[in-house]
Amino acid sequence: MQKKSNFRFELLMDAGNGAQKAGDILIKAFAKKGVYVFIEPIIPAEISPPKRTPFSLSGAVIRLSDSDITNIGSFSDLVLVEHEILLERRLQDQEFTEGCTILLDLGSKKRAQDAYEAVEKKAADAGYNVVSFMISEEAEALIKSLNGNGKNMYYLGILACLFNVDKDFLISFIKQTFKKLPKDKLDSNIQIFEFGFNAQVMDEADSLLFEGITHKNEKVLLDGNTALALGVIDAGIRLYAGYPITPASSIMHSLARLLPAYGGVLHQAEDEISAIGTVIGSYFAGVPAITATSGPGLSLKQEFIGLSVASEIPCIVVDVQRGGPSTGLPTRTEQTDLFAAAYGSHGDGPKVVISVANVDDCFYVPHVARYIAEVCRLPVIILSDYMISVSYRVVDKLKQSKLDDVRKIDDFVLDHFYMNRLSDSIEMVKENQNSPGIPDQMRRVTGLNTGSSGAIEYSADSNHRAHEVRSKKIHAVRHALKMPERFGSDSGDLLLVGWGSSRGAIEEAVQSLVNDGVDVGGLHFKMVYPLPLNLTDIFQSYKHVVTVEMAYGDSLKATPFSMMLRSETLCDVQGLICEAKGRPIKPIYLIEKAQAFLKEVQHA
Amino acid sequence: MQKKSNFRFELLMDAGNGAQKAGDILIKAFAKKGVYVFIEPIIPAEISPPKRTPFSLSGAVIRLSDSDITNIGSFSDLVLVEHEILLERRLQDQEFTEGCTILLDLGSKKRAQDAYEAVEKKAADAGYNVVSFMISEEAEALIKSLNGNGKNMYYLGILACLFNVDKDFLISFIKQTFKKLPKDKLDSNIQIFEFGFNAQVMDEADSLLFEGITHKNEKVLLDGNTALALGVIDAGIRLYAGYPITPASSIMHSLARLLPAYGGVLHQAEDEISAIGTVIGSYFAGVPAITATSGPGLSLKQEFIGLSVASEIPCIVVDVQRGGPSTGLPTRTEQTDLFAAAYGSHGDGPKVVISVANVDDCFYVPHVARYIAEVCRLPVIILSDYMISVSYRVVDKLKQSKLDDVRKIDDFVLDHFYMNRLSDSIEMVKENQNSPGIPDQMRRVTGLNTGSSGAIEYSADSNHRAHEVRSKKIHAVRHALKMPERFGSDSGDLLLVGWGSSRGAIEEAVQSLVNDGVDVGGLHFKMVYPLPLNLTDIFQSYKHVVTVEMAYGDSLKATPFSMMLRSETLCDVQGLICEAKGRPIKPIYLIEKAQAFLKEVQHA
Amino acid sequence: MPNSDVVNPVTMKDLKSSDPRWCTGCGDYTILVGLRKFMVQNQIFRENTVNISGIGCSGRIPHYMNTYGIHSIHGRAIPIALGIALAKPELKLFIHSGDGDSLSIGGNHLLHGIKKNFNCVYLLFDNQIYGLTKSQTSPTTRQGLPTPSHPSGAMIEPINPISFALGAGASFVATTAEWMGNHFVETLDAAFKHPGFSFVHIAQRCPKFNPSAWNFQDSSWLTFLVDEQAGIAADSKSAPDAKVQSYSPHSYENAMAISKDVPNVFGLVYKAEKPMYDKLVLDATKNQKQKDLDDLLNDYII
Amino acid sequence: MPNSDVVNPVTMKDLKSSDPRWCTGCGDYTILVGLRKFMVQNQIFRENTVNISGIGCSGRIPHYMNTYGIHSIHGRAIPIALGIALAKPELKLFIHSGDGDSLSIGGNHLLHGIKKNFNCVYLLFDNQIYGLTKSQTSPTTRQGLPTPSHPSGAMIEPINPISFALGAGASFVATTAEWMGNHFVETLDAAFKHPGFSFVHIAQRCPKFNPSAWNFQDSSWLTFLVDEQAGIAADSKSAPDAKVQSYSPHSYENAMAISKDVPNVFGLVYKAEKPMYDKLVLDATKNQKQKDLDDLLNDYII
Ligand SMILES: Cc1ncc(C[n+]2csc(CCOP(=O)(O)OP(=O)(O)O)c2C)c(N)n1
Ligand SMILES: Cc1ncc(C[n+]2csc(CCOP(=O)(O)OP(=O)(O)O)c2C)c(N)n1
Ligand code: SF4
Ligand code: SF4
Ligand SMILES: [Mg+2]
Ligand SMILES: [Mg+2]
Repeated sequence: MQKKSNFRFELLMDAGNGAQKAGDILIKAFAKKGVYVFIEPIIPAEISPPKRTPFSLSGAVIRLSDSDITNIGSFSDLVLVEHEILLERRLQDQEFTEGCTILLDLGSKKRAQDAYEAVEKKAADAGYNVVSFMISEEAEALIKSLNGNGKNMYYLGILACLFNVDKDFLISFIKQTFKKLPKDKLDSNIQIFEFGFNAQVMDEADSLLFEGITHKNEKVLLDGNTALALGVIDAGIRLYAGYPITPASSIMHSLARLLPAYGGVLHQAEDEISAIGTVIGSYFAGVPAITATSGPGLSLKQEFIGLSVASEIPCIVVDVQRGGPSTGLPTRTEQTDLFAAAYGSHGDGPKVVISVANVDDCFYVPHVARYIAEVCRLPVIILSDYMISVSYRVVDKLKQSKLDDVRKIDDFVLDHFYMNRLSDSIEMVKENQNSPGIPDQMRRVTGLNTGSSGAIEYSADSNHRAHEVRSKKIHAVRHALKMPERFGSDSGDLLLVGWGSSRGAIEEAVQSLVNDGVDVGGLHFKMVYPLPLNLTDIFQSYKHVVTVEMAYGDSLKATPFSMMLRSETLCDVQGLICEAKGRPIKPIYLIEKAQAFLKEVQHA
Repeated sequence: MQKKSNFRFELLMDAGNGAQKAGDILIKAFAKKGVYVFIEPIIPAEISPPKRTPFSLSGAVIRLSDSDITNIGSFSDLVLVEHEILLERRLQDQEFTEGCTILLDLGSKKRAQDAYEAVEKKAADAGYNVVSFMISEEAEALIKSLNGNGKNMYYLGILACLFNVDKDFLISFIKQTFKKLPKDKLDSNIQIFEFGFNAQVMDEADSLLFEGITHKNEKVLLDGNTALALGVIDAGIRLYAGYPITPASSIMHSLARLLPAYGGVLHQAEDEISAIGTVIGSYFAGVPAITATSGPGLSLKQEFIGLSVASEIPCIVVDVQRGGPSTGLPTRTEQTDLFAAAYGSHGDGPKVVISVANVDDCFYVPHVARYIAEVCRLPVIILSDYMISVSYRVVDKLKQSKLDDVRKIDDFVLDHFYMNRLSDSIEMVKENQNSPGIPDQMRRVTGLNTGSSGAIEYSADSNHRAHEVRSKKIHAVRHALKMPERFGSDSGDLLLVGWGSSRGAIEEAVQSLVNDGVDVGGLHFKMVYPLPLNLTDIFQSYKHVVTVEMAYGDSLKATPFSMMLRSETLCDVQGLICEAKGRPIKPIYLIEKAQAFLKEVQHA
Repeated sequence: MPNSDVVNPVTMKDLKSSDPRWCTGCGDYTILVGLRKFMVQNQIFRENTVNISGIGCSGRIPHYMNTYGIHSIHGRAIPIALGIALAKPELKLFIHSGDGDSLSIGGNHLLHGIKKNFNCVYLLFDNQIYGLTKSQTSPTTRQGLPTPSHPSGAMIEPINPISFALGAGASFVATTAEWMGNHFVETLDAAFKHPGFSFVHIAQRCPKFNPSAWNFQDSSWLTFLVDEQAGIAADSKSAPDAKVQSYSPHSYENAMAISKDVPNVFGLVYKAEKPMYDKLVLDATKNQKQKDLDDLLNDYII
Repeated sequence: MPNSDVVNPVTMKDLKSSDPRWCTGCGDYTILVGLRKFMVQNQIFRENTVNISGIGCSGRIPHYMNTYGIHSIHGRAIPIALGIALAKPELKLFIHSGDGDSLSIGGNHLLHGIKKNFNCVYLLFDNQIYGLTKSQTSPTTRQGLPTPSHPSGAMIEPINPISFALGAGASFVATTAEWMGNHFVETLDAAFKHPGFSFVHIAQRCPKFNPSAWNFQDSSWLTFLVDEQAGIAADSKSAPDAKVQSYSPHSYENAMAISKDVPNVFGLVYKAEKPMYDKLVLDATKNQKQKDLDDLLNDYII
């Protein structure tokens, strides 16, 4: 039995075979024991791709630790995989650690002898330790009786045994998960699990032990989209309008279940344009509202975002970024909607863009978005991404705000976004900002230019004034921004700057580099537009400043965030990581890149 | 009689009373005589605003010169105005020169004695020379018989006499313009004109003489949108799909008349989204196509622009910018769609953005847009603006290209846009780029990510490769770009940088400053995304670099183009003119600002 | 807060805000006045009324009504109105939209607005032309009419707004003309009283760009559909030479059949009680057992 | 260039490209095979065929047909198809679109595509659900069906695609089911032969997310509409227990009346000759006296 304090493993199966469900059950058990977990599902692009093809790769990557973890990490130490095709496919991603143990089910070897041998050789050549096994005959019989279902329970059994999880403890989670299953089916599933548990695929000596800690605080297990949906409710938003799109849809699904129970309304619109229109209508009538979408939907909403700016009707838009452009890679991650969010609507339409990095951010971002949107009366865009939206994490049970009057937003929420309270005297283009129902305050709003009375005006001065007033709202937000907390050194050779979901990787990479004696700092932004003042001062404390973005860049093309920072600070900010490969940034990759960069500039 | 070589005047009437028509007739006569003209109509925001209100201000600002003029200039030397309300309204814009002569029709004075006196006093106080007059009784009677129409002909008569235009010569233009009018009505119009001509509103001594030159070349009189429509045909584009929107609509109107006669097709779509879809469909089938719109339409097209990028189906979008955000100021000018054009679509969708500054650019931009769009297989966005679209100018008859095979585009067209020929070996994401109808080359395109075979691919490497290939297309354009010609000094104290319609004002201001011994240069871009390489070298030849943009900016907010330049060059490029007042930039204002700027930095 | 409901009856004057800026003779003036008249007759309070529009000459109405209002973007008034309906169901909503705004760019929202049958009065200002952008072909432009976008005549037969609305599943479809004052106000009245999405097609004069669209000086070409119980009375004062046809608005088949005669028939074409989306959604929330915010995270605790 | 028109007849194999990746039992497979069969029967050449789709499970069809194809963006296949039709009218166009793609986000284009009546075959894959995004309510989802976006059941009655198409002025409206092989191919055949926008509604199975939508194992619930001259024959092989009703597809009133029985009736619902926008536009150009490019600027010379 080997004691572990940090471990990553993955379970890979054909889509539809329940790998994620098995992973869920397992991590719940871990989490309950006090182990920190981070789980990233691998989801195929098709609904049910044909089995035994590379497209069918589905599964869960799970990272365990006895201290808090912020990201999925770099490499897996162990893999349990259903058949040779999935292994072959996943080997390409080069995410296995040296000496990684691969548990390979030989169930399909009969019909693919050569392919099996080829992949086994490939894995061995790469230095991995392939351990093959077969599902026991009794288990196979039970699986057959379940029409081919249940293999995931066998695998779960193997893993549970491997991690020395108490069998009955784990069975209680199986029961909880499958509580809607008829008793006989449930029993078969449990039996299969037990067969797996007892299969002795690995020697006991090789089994692993995670000693959980006893948490002081209650813990919750949440993925980003669920956290965001719960945050919407806690933030007092009472209308959600949306149109389905991967990876934003699950926000709608959660709210469809939850909102009515909290007095709110869920509206599925005919398209993304309509959805944001309904949000604006609701806000005009005085009810805080939100919509969520992904890239293509953001493009469609641009015209209405402009109306929100001009008419000073608040609105909140969540954009869960995916791989792009166009339909792109709906189930891969990227950070390339930054400009579309900040600058996408025609004309000069100042707005605020906030990004999220993790489950906590997702829960609190609706609060701060609502606060800014309502106090400044403008659109606020929240940038999440595929990776954040689907990754689960165990966190302290989140402190609720139960926000009602936005002016009374909790300090700890503002702090979380490195923000002070906004000034009470932000000027509006239009003086009267009342909602329907209030007598003697009737008013009309429009997307045309207006003066302070709200009446249409075409004069040069009123147009300029309107631009100025709107821009100054953003400046007011800017003045309220504090500098985000920094990781690592306060000055030195290199500053890694990022936003959104790169936070965990930056934090971990900086930590590790600093431990190795490298003089590096990390700065991560939640608010991405506007940026806090005095950035230049901070940048100048480092010899070099680089960004970490999941976006393409090269020597002739600055990545979006680096472009913003270059313009803002006139420092030669380069993209250190400017790759758009659809997968989250590995801390180890970041460390290597940083080291290589420093070596290069030191030699230059 | 005073000889003039440079003069600006304006005719202001209630909307619907034919001020622009009168202006058109007059400038045609001037142009025929060899005088250079530049005319900017003043168009009210409503269709037929109530007469005798400030909203009813309509008219034509006309600049005359005996050498080529590039912009409308700064101030008017003479104004002919129908009544006191319009004068009052127009005085606010502060566009009259000191000592400007104001010919004020007293026809409405009976009913507005006080208002008249007030405005006459105001004008006199401002140092203007108010000359009032009354339409003769015979003319009034004729106007009555025409149901109130024809007053513009009287004014035309006054102006023609004032400018010493030959009466019969001018009448020939009236006849040409009103050729569809019944004979008796035409005759009445001519008679009214003659009454005006003979009215002797001004002394003969005060009359003006423009001695036209005899042009060597044939000349054409064109506004920007008409030039663009003609350019579309000359560039071999054979399908236009669009949805009406001010100020882009007149491109569609021209093409609706013209395209069918040149074998093309005009399609009015149900909305802007559909219009660009039809352009993409046409291009996929092998027929070059274009759409034109304004800000709100650009926002709606963003999703399809992304499809054009990803599927590598070319498309060309014209955006005639107006005041924004949202519906904004549809009949005012602004340069604030730059970011929406370059970065508006979600994801990372590299495309090319070309701007136009004048009638010549408008005519040739479809050629170069087609060339780039087809050689690189990506979307090209053309940025014009309200000011360019409606302003008329006399230019040498444009040399036609009659473009068919884009690879054979004329050098002079590329030169016009400071561009070399593109490399012949630009890599595409997809190898097969054939059009339907070609046997054995069948292919499918998609907005999803693909490899070089065109098949959908989700792997990290293929996504990164696709981003890289698309970005490199832009780099290929970049490598083909030459530095635009510079005005004024090649190095020195200050460089004024602009794009789009600010060209004329920059050129004139730099000329004037250089004449005054100020060490300033001007650099104006047609291609705005990407920018040519080695900009930094040029910027570093000047102590200061500033931009001239019709866009709001302040100390906390860089104007869009200055932001691009800052990021690109890391030079501290500031907005010298960062105003969004809806009116074109006056050369004189630019001169003053430049002088003030230099004074300030020299004292600092 | 003054209790305006009791103290101050709504007057025509109360409903005025800024001065309209349409062309002389534009039917939009008549619609504006008709709407005010209707509000006064029904004593609908200004603060509880929202006029919502897209873009077009028609889109200017909200500016001229001293109620709450949104002059939004082209073709998108319906989604906004729905947001208001779901947020504050007690408000009275009037949506104003041109033929282009409704049936060209806004067609999808109209389909779904009609289908959702949420509570509002929808006024389609049909001048058979794009007014504000100066005379391009609209989806209801008569085939053959030369316009700047189709100089040799509009290409195809117009969309029939009535068949469209019926095909989309409308619960209330009426057609009227702004120059027939009584008929217009009565139509608004019936539309307002109908629970759901009340689709009102209005023949509207555009003397500036499409004077030939509606022959308002003659009335011999038009037929009133009347039904003693449910319909809208004929307006013999405004249209003395009109024919009158007895017609029951309760039959879908009748309605589809008569829709062929649009735009020559005026009156209530169809009316049926249908479930209303806004009510269904709000009732679902109302009937749901409400949870305590403190329990929000309980299901996720491990 | 090989003269493929003469030498190589199109075979089923020719039409295959990459392997489909739908769920087992998905009706999209049957549509794919039916489409290929129809192309082989009619010997439609691959290079002259363009399959155009939006986004959805249905949207994948173009990838699997070895013709030209565009898998475009959600709801927008029609504008693209129209561009192709105007650019190269000799091409054969098949548009593939799901119920969400067609009737939710794409409703406006569908309205205008139908109205323009340009030449194409439009296949509406109706599985009454959003397949690709995993099971949200679509505009044709049966009222009451619980979905992730409406856990307590879809709120409103579905849109009736047939009434919608008829209301929009369609010239050809048919309804079929993918599991009725012969009926399906015959319907495609009739649609293809009809000049104009041929609207084909297809009942499509989605075993993954909406297995209860279509009861394909029984056929007693369905009725074939048949007409000896113009209709599509009943498919007694695929639907042995189906009723057969004699029906003339030439009457608009009939069509509107029968549309109430959708989705239980199958066959040709309506067919009429109507002017085609693509033809009108292209003819206008053809009939216009062509000008010399050299004269382009002449009108502007001063
Ligand atoms: C997205 C967008 N596209 C186009 C326009 C330009 N536009 C304004 S109103 C209008 C159509 C007006 O016609 P209609 O809806 O019939 O209204 P009317 O003016 O006739 O009342 C158009 C195309 C716009 N404002 N926004
Ligand atoms: C603009 C945009 N919005 C949303 C989506 C997400 N999306 C993809 S397919 C689809 C609906 C699929 O349903 P349907 O059209 O019925 O096709 P099916 O999958 O059932 O064949 C949606 C909402 C998208 N790709 N683009
Ligand atoms: S253009 Fe027509 S619709 Fe618009 S205001 Fe003038 S008359 Fe009325
Ligand atoms: S989800 Fe439904 S429609 Fe999509 S592939 Fe699977 S069975 Fe077919
Ligand atoms: Mg209209
Ligand atoms: Mg579907």
